[in-house]
Amino acid sequence: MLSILDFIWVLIIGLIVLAFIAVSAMFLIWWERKVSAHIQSRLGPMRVGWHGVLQSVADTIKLLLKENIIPAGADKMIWWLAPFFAVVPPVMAFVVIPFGKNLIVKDLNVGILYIMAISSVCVLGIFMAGWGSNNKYSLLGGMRSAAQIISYELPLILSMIIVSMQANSLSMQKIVAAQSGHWNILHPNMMLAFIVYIISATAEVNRVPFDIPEAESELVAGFHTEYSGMKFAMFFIGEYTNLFLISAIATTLFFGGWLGPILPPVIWFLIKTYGIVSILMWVRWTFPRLRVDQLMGFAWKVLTPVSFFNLAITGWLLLK
Amino acid sequence: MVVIKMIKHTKNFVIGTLSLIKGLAVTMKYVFRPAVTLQYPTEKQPMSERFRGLVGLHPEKCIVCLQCMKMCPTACLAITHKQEDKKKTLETFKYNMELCCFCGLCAQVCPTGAIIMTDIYEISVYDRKKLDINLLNVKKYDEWTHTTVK
Amino acid sequence: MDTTRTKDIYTEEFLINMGPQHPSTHGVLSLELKLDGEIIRECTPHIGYLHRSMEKIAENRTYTQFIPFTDRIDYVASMNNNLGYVMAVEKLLNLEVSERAKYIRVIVAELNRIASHLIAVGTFAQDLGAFATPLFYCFREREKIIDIFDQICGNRLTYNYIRIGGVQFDLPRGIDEKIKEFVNYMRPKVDDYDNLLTYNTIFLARSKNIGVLPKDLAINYSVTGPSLRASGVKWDLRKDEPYLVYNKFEFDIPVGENGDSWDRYKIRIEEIRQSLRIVEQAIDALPGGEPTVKVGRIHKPAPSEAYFRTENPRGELGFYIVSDGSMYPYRLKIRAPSFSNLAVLPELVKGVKVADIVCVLGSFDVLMGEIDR
Amino acid sequence: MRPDEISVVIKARFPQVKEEAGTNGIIVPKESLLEVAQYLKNPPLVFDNLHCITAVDRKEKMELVYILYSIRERHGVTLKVYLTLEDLNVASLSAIWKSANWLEREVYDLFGIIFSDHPDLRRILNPYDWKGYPLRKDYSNPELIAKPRL
Repeated sequence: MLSILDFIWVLIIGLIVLAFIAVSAMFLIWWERKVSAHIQSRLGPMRVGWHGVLQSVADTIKLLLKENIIPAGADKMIWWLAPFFAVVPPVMAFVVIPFGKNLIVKDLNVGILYIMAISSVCVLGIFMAGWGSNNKYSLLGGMRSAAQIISYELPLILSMIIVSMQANSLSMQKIVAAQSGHWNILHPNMMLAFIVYIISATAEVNRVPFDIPEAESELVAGFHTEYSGMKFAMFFIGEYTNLFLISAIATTLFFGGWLGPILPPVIWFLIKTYGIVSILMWVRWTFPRLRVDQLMGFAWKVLTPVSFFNLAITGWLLLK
Repeated sequence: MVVIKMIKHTKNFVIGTLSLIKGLAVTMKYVFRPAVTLQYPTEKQPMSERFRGLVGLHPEKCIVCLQCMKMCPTACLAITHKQEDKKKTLETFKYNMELCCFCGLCAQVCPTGAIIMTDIYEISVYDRKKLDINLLNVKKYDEWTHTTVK
Repeated sequence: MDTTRTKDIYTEEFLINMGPQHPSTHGVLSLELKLDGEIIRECTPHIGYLHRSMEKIAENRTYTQFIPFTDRIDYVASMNNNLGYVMAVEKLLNLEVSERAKYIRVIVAELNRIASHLIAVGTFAQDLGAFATPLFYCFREREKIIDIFDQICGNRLTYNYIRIGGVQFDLPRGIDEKIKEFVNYMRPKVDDYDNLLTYNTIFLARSKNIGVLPKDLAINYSVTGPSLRASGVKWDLRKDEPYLVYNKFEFDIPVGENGDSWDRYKIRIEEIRQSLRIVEQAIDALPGGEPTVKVGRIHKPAPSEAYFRTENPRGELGFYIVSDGSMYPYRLKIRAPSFSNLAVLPELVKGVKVADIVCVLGSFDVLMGEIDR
Repeated sequence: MRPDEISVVIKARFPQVKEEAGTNGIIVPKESLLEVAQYLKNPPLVFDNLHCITAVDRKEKMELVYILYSIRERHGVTLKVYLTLEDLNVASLSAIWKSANWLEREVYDLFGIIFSDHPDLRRILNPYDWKGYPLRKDYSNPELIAKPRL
């Protein structure tokens, strides 16, 4: 039974997290632009604010003011709903992400399961956008995305299961608590699980080298070719929220979450998460993109067997 | 056979991973190098001495030989003149910037150096009429930005 | 089987127009693709969106006046175009230029070849999804070449530098140091590209054995330049029909093995290295003297015809000029390398994936300005 | 082989071909073009590379120019076919050299020479619904602005 006090607590934390997500997505967009610029011997945004910190704010205002163009022949209902489906699931997943000891919206006892369930909904938004746009490139992008995300769901879930087996719980806080001795990443089997996780998670959020649903050089912009203005911005925000989310999950599952000496837990959590985000950005701006069949082959022929193997090893280690 | 295959695959895997790490090292190297770009409208690269921007004119040097007009591949120069005895004087010297391809043939062909190539390269205007420039007007390029002094 | 059911469920080929507005068709090329899922069944290129009727323009321009137009045929290798045209006119006029002019021409042509190959490499990587980083690196290096050209001839893209009888200006003072500095700067950068791209396992997976162009087919389609050499044909006009002073320099002709996209890319990387060697040797051996032979502004060649071809970064650029004795060419035909190179594309992309057509097209490094003229 | 040696070889095989005065070109009668082309493709001459096809409008006649090279034997030859303005049909070489496909389409597009047996004779540079053949000397179009000849 949820008491009134509990409800208010959830509401407050929820609002804080929501505000944080919005700010974080904007910060990440700026950060990505800066990282890419410095990798490419450029400076990146420099005009709005100190080193262009407020560039994302300016961009958001610009996108809000832009004309909303609906392509003729679009499936309007689906076309309108798609951006929401792209933004809402990653935001919902934040419910169970522990930012600190008590800084969690709701520590569900099925936390990991909840995240897996919610993150699978993302594909729906992308596929709806691809279908609703009535554009052949978008359709190809949507199709690719559906195939890709479903393939990578498997190794992703398998690698997450290993962590919950170790912690003997599905709750995120308990997983963090189980790492109070030493972080999960220090076990060799967990290390392998982390590598599988981070590869499949990159594929889940459609980032280079797995960005085939967008595939700028082949499909123009894939599923969001026809979107403009704020709808496009919503896809953008969804993408960066997703990026933050996968890094936050990686932190929680493998790097001890908010655990850490001296500094407050939230700071530790953010340091670790942004560290992983930065590494993903570094990878993005270095590698070429895989082809669609190579991508699927990699998921089914390499990652999935490796995860099963890892699962068996972990089970054996636990029962030993 | 299987062992050889396995060794080969492992070798390929290791080489592949190493190649990815090498790539990451290259990009990381440049993160710590200074940027090579300029903050364009505030910082500008000086143009070289021979730079060919908009066409300029020293009307006092012009002897109305019409060589530039004949040489221009796009016919963007139009000159009219008065003939008094044997002396020719300029009446108008129109320069249609829209057609100009900045080849510099007019400046090269000019026997007295009356036609020059200026250093103006920011040449977009809001009104198409402004592209038709009267080269005899002394203040013709006042609203355009110069980067270097020639 | 119930026939009505099979009538409901059937697959259909999917017609997609790639271009003329598409990020990786390198300009305004339109490819009409028939897709079966992701697999290409048929590809029909439609060209001509950038047709500026250069050949008709030439009939109304004097020989000198047409040089600025040659800049715009292949706008990333303007020097090489100037060179090809001017050499053809000089052949028509039986004009021999001074030794210094020849060396200067070699230097600028090779520098421009490097600049052009840098764009080819960068855009090819971009086509394979290495988003922007290799492209920016290539443009960073290209910028140094453009700065050198800016000092030599005064423009940054359309140079109009090589003239009938020599070059427009002599090299400015101190430029040889700058060019040497560039050569030393460029060498380690090429190794960086090797580390970042050439041997990257994803890059290899994407481009190896994609769009294999066999030797015979390449020759039959009159494919020239790096794309021909990638198919294993050791044919480079700079060695086989040396013009200017190319026979005085030591350089190798890189030759590919399979003729796949990766080979075509690799040949360009190697050619950058070879061009750097040529530039270095040419700067060291630069003779003194006048860079320009004194010729009039108006040329009136005797009624005759001349065909001259030079090794452009994209292949063999030929100019066929017919003169009728007047100051205007009677007929000028531009044999553009990309035109023939693109013609082979439909053969190579049958049965590959959509992602690969971008790879094959990028590896040929076609340039629409040259195809449409 | 030098151009004069090549023309001797061709003339020995085909007595109907002539050398063009003033150039190295070899004039091939329209009827025997296909036959000559087939001969040139195979040993001993091995012209494996049809480099360029173009046409020249001589007002009283059309001159079709084929520039051939041999990468294996390292020599070249220029074939010419004279066409009368009344009969602008000629055999297509696209069955022998595949590069002829697009090159012949270009000549058709710009000069209106019909290549019989061409697999896909459409316009290539001009729009598909274009009227007229722009590189002919008598071509006129109200939108065509000639450069003023001074």
